[in-house]
Amino acid sequence: MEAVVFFVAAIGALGGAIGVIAMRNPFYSVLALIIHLFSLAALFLLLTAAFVAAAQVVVYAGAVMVLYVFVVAYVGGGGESAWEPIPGQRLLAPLLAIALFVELSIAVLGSALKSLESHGADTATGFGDPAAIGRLLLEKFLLPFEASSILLLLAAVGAIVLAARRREADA
Amino acid sequence: MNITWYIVLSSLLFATGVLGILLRRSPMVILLCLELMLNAGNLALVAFSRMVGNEQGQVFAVIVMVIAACEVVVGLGLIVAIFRRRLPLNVDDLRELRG
Amino acid sequence: MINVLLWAPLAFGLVGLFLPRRAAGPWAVLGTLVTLSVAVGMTIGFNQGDSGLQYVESTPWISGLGVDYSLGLDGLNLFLVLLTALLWTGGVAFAAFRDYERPKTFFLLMLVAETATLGSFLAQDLLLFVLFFDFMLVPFYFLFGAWGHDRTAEGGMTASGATLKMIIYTLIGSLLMLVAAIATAIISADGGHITFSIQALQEQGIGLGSQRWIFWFFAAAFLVKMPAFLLHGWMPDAYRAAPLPALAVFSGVLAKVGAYGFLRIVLPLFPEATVEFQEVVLVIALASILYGSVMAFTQTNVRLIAGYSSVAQLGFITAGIFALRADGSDGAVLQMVNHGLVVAPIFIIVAILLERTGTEDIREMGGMALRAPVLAALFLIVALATLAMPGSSNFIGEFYILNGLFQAKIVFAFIAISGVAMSAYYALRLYQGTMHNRKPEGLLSREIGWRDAVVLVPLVLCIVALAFYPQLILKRTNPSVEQTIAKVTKGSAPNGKLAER
Amino acid sequence: MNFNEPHIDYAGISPLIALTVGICVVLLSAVFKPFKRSAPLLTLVTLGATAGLLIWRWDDPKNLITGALRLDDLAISISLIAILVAAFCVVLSIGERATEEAGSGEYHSLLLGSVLGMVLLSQATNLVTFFVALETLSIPLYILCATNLRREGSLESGLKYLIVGSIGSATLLYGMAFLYGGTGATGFQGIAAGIAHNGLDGDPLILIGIAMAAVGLAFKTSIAPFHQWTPDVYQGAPTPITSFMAVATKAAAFAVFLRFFEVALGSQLDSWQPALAALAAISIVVGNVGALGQDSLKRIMGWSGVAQAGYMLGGVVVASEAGTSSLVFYLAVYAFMNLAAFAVIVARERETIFGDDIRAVRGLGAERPALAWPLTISMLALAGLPATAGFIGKLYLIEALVEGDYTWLAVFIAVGTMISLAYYLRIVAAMWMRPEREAVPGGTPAIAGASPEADPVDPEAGRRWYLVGPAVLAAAATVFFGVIPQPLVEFASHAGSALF
Amino acid sequence: MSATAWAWLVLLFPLLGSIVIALGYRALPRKAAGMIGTAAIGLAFACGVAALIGLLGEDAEARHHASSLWDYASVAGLDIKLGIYLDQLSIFMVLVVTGVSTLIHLYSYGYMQSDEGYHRFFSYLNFFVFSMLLLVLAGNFVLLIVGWAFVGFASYALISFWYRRETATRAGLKAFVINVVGDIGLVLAAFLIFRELGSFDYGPVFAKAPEVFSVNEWSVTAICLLLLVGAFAKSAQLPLHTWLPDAMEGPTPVSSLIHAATMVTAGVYLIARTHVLFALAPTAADISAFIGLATLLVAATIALVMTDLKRAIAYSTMSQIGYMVVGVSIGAYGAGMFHLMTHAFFKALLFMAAGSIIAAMANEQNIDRMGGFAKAMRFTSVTMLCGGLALAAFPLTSGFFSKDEILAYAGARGGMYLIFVVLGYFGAFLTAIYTFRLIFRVLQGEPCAEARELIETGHVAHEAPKNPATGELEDTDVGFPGPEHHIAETSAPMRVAMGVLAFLALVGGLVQVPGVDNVISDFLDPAFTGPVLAHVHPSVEWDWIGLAIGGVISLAGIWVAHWLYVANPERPRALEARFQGVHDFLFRKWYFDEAIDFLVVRPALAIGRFANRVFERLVVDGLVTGTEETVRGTSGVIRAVQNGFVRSYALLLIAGFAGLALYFLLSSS
Repeated sequence: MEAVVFFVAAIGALGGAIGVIAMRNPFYSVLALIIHLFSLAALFLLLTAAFVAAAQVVVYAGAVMVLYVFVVAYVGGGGESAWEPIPGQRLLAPLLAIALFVELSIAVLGSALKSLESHGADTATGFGDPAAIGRLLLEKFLLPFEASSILLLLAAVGAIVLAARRREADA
Repeated sequence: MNITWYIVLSSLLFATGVLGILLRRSPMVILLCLELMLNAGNLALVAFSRMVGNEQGQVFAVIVMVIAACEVVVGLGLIVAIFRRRLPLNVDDLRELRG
Repeated sequence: MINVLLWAPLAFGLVGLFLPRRAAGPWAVLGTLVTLSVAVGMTIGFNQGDSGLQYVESTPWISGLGVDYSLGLDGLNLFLVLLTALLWTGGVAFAAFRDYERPKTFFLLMLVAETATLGSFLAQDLLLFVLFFDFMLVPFYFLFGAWGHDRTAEGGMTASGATLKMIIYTLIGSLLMLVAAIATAIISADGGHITFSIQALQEQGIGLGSQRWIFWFFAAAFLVKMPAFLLHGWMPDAYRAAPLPALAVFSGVLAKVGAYGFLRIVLPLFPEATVEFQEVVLVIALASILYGSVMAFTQTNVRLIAGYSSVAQLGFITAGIFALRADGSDGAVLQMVNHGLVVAPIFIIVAILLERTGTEDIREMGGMALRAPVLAALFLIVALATLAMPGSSNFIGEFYILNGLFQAKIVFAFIAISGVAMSAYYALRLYQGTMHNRKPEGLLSREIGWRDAVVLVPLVLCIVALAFYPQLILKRTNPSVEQTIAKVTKGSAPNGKLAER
Repeated sequence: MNFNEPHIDYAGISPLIALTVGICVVLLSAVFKPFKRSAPLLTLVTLGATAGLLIWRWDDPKNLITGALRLDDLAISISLIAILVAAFCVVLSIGERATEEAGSGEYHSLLLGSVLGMVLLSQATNLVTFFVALETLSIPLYILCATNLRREGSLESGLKYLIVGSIGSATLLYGMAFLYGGTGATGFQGIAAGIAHNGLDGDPLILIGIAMAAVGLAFKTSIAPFHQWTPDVYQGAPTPITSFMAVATKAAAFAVFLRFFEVALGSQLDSWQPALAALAAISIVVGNVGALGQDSLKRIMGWSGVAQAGYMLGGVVVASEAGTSSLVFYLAVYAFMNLAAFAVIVARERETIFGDDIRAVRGLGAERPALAWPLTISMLALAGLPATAGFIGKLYLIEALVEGDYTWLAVFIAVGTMISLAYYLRIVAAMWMRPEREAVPGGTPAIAGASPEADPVDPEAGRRWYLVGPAVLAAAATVFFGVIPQPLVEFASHAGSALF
Repeated sequence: MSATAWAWLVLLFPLLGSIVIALGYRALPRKAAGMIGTAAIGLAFACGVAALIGLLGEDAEARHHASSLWDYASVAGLDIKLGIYLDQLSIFMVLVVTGVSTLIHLYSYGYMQSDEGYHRFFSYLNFFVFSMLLLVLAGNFVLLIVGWAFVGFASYALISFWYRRETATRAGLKAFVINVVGDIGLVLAAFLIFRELGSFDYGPVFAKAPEVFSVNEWSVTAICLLLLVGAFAKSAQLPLHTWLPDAMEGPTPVSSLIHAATMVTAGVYLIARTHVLFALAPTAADISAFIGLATLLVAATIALVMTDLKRAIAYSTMSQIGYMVVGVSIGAYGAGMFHLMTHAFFKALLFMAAGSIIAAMANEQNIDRMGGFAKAMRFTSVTMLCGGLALAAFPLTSGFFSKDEILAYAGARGGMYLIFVVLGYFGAFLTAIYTFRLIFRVLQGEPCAEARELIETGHVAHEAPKNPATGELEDTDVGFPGPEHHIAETSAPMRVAMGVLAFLALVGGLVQVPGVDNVISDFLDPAFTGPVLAHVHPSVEWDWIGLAIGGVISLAGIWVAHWLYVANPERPRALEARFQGVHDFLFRKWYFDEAIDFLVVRPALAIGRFANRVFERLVVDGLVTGTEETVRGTSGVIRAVQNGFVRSYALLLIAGFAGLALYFLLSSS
């Protein structure tokens, strides 16, 4: 059962990812990403990370993607030409991607770490539920938590700086 | 399913994201690919946190989401600004700085 | 005392910035004169019997890195310091009588250069030496580049191009030397407290294995500075670009720092390597002698004749040092002073001729002696000293060098001495080409004015005085030299057949 | 449910609080009309306060907030450098086009945000903080680079920086994930312990993690071959931002580089030391060679930045107290050298039609000595000539390298320096000497000048106190610490002793 | 006052004279300069006499003193003092030098009257005398070398005295460089001596030499050969003689003083001075003797055909020095020095006469254009005849006794040394011929234009002066030939000088007549103690037989000359036509110049040109440009990679990462 879900979700995630890079039109890419995100959420659930899964769905698939859609709609997602101006890019990019994948896999498979082969440590109930995450955020990771909130603020400011319509900006 | 599967999957996603960045020219799609890479990272984090049996990884993932959101916001802001300057939305055409 | 000597020029230079343009020159002359008088004072107060350092000044500078601010005088550097002070007085005075654009900066740089040069002679801390050694270049970089002559017309380089070439060339060595110096300190400290004090390093010493590469890193720096054969690529362009007063001191003193470095640092610190590479360096030295001489008598540009002759002279000096005998090194030190004393006047005379003839090509000069007998006489004396006329102090210098070489490595001596014959040819050719033969049409030949005389005559007088009493230098130099050589030969000096008899 | 709140040492985090408050205040100042003009002042006050608080914490190292941060002398010294540079940047930004474009309040608050990121980064002792801080440092910079919205170059640089930078951080993140997976810990100490406990010495999982972390940091410190963004971004960004980025980012990134590699990964020394050494060597060559024949001063600074980063990486490679101290020393010196140069570049940019083209400084020696001398000194210092702090810095680094048996890298530094003379002195020559080859009179003005989005020329810029002042100040410092390095050495050796 | 004190004074006066005249070149009037110059040398001569008296006061063995003023350069075992060594030999030389010099100064006082460079001339001349005296009085080898080089310089300065004559300056340079070669020989000899004997000082060296060296040991032979290089360069012996003829570019008094009477005989003095070493190296001594012999023959043959008056005399000088070298090299020290003295008298005289005639000819030196001066210039021709007779060893003249004494000694040594006797006499025969060839062709025959003018108007021709060598107009700024020419007939000082010398040339030989008296040898012999080459003393009978033969040969020579040049002036041309080859060979001076030019000068210049044009460009600059190019190339590549495409930046970044990861994987255990 678990395996089935995993493979379905995995295919979904991978398919979504490939969709993102394959689609000519950015709008479809966004949609593909949404599929990808939902599949990931499923995987998170498999990994007993309920809160993360929820956040994934709400924050990402919800808020962020909506933003995307708006922007794409605003700037109009024209497809891009098939012509590749950089010599060798077409050839090297896939090779590198594969090399990367192989290296990472070797690292994982070649590792002496036993627990990689396990289904993971056996965990108490409530592992990864909001309470646990919340406690960690307010105790161990208080500072990163605060810092990231400031970061959000700064990002918002930045977005305004960059995107805000200025009187003399465009005539 | 043991953890290795998740990790291999995540590295596959990571590679895909990289491939996308190297091949696509629309800044928006490139941003999406960055998302892919970060998500691959998240998947790895969560999988590992399951493996080692503490939630630190999950918390990390949550915070990464926040950061990813920030990057998206800024990136989209830039795209809008570029659009406003009536510059082409194609990273290949933005190469005034070189040499 | 020694601090005054070192910093006086710089101080005067900085103050000079705040004076009116016209005062800059005289003020600078005053500065050099003060320095000179201090130097003379110290020479008088110098205890000649003593082989060790005198007027020692030593305080920690960068304690974290084991670098000290330590200065001192001994037989090796005493007269080089005096020479520096003297030549700078001459060069600056000569410049002060002419008007250079941006005079304040010009004289500031000249005085900075003097401090730097004095520093490299006085430094008794390896790193301090390296620092001054590199720093010497900076003022000359500006002097040559900003006040120099572009030679694009006659197919040469621009001033800035030539000076860039020079500084890169010379810094190759210097930077490697920096690494080598640090390596020396660390290796000899061997985990313990790091010190760069040359004296301390001499006692500790380092293994032959590391000595080998360190030796060459130092040698590179010194040989480029001289310059030695194959490393002289920067010299022709730089010499043609340089403004003559600056060139006079540059060629008169800076080249010697290299040779001095061998005596002060390489021999005592890396004795085994020195012995091991003696022949190699000697070969380079001989190559410099022969090549420099040959080039000198094919050149027609007066600057280059002087330049290549310096290459040959420095070859002699190097050979003398690497004879690894007291007499050879005595001669080398003496010859450093002598060569400085002759080459600076030559360039000043070249400047004077340039003002009269508007050319630096001896084929376009001649016949000056008639209307300018004094100039001719002075030039004659200088020329004869240059070719090491017996009876001149230069002869004694070369005699000691060659004797040392002869007793140590007889074959090298026979080859080296052929350079003497060639020097006779090109030096006299230089003199005749300018002073004798038919005077080209429309060439103005005028006696030198009192201004130039004031600069030139004292220098020539020094040459003459030394000719009568070279012992003055030898006596004070010898003890320190003997000590240095003893470090290399470990006391068992390779004497002639006499020893066996 | 039980919640035991973490103990918070408010004294320890007071600098952070000061910065955060500062950010908000500066942001608000933009809202209220009467305070519109006061943003720079407020920023300087904030920076001053933070610096003060940091100095107050000098020399009593302690962990803060459940091991998220460690406030030791390394962190403080690096933070101080960053703050110093930020302050200069604020002053140089006066009258900068970008500030109006972005709005003074926003501009400065973003700057402060970046500084906050740096301060955090220099103290970070666990992966999460590390990552958050890194992003807090970067994201504002992405924006600031683009703030000169009218200029295509500015936007381009922003986008490039964002894209490549994000790749860098994504890679870093992935590496972190691996390390976390291998050790089950996020704290640096924990990681070190985990490696030992799980017996993962030289395990591929860990090593790949290290590799990815190295890539991320090498990117931030613009080490070749992860350097390519550097020249472009430096050239495109508003010059004050470039000056800030050039030094502060490097400083913070190197701080965490040291802390992460020495503390968390110290046990894997044998595997990462040679790799980093190789990277250092590559950067030295690439940076110095790349800078040759460039005409844009900012580009030259960018390339030279790559080379300098190579030198500094040496301090990390040897993984010793001396190495750390020398690195900190060099960073401090590097700050002064760069600021002097950039101040002059800013002035000429506004003064001439040539923008940051080398023609902008031609004949400066006669025209504006007050600008020519600082630039000259800074160039000589960057070239490592004696009597400048640059020489002492190199000396310090080389000494550390030789001590750590990396003499060959020291030789590399020597050779690199030699090449660098060719372009540093080219600038000096342009100021003081007759031009190498006569350029087309007037000629086609440089990118910055010609394009319609040209900034207005301010013929008096070369006399403005807020441009000349910083230049002279920085140059003076460069010379001062070249002659009397002792205090700075003390400062650096304190920082060095923090880790070992 | 002690003898050495006088000796120091001998040195002092000329030096002072030189300096005073030089510094006073504006203040002093001409006459004053000339007087000071002459007086200085006169005083030196007086002091020399005083020193001699001082020496005679002591017994023969004790007549040598060393005295030094201060340490010149003595550290690290090199004992170089500023010291002199006074003994019979040096005082003898001092007297000859100062004596002749005084007269020549007197002559110059008149001869150079009209020269612009009058002060310069006397300053140089005094400096030369000082140097020569330093040479002969030097107390160690270093000081000897100093004097050696000084005379070389003085000769250079005086040869190129009219320094706007290219020919003159070139000749001067040539002379100087060849002399430097000689100096180098001496320097190397000194090094070798120091290596073997550990000293440069005459005293220790000559004392130690016999103990240290065994006869004909390689080292001592090497020393002697090196010394010979110096000696021959200075004394114009083969093959280092080519500078001497060219040296005739200088004013005639110079030729007479430096290139006849004094400097060129320094080599002879050197051999005599280092007789101890030569005694230990007989082989070297013989080599030297044979070279001397060769020189005397070669030079004599060339002198037969020279048409330039001064050059002809110059070659005769070479040949006469050949005799001296033979003398001192076979052990006839007394005889050698004796000939040195007499030669100084008559050769100086000949040059003075020649100078007077050349002046009359307005600087023309070609004897083909001369003739008939016997009537035109009585005094000159008489004195010239005296000199000629002495040179031709006409019986009872000075040359007659001195030359034959050398040959007699050679005969007495017998064996292979008989060659010297035979060829020596043959040389004497040639000498007689060329001497009287000159005399006849200059004094006898059809009076040339100038001569006739003299006879008729009694004054000398003045035309625009030309350089006899090139024929180009002189640059009269430099002076000579000045507005008027001075000949003996019109100038008292010249007449005095020439008169005295003529007297000495005739009767000077009587101081040493076999069986009658033996002043010179008796005085000198104690100086030649220690090891000697041969213990022989020609008996008085053999001496007289030799003299007889010599007389006959000399007369024969004169007769031949008369038969050739007076009896029938067409004969010489006929002979030339007959032996064209031989004549050219001789006229081209045996092609020595050409050979040296081909063997030494051209190669050197070729190397120089190669170094300059090829090596400097390709190798030295190539080193720079090569590296420069490679660096530039790399820079080009890097900038090409920096192509502005953000995606290719990403590519490189990823590639770098992949590489790094690969390294780590490989390094993982």
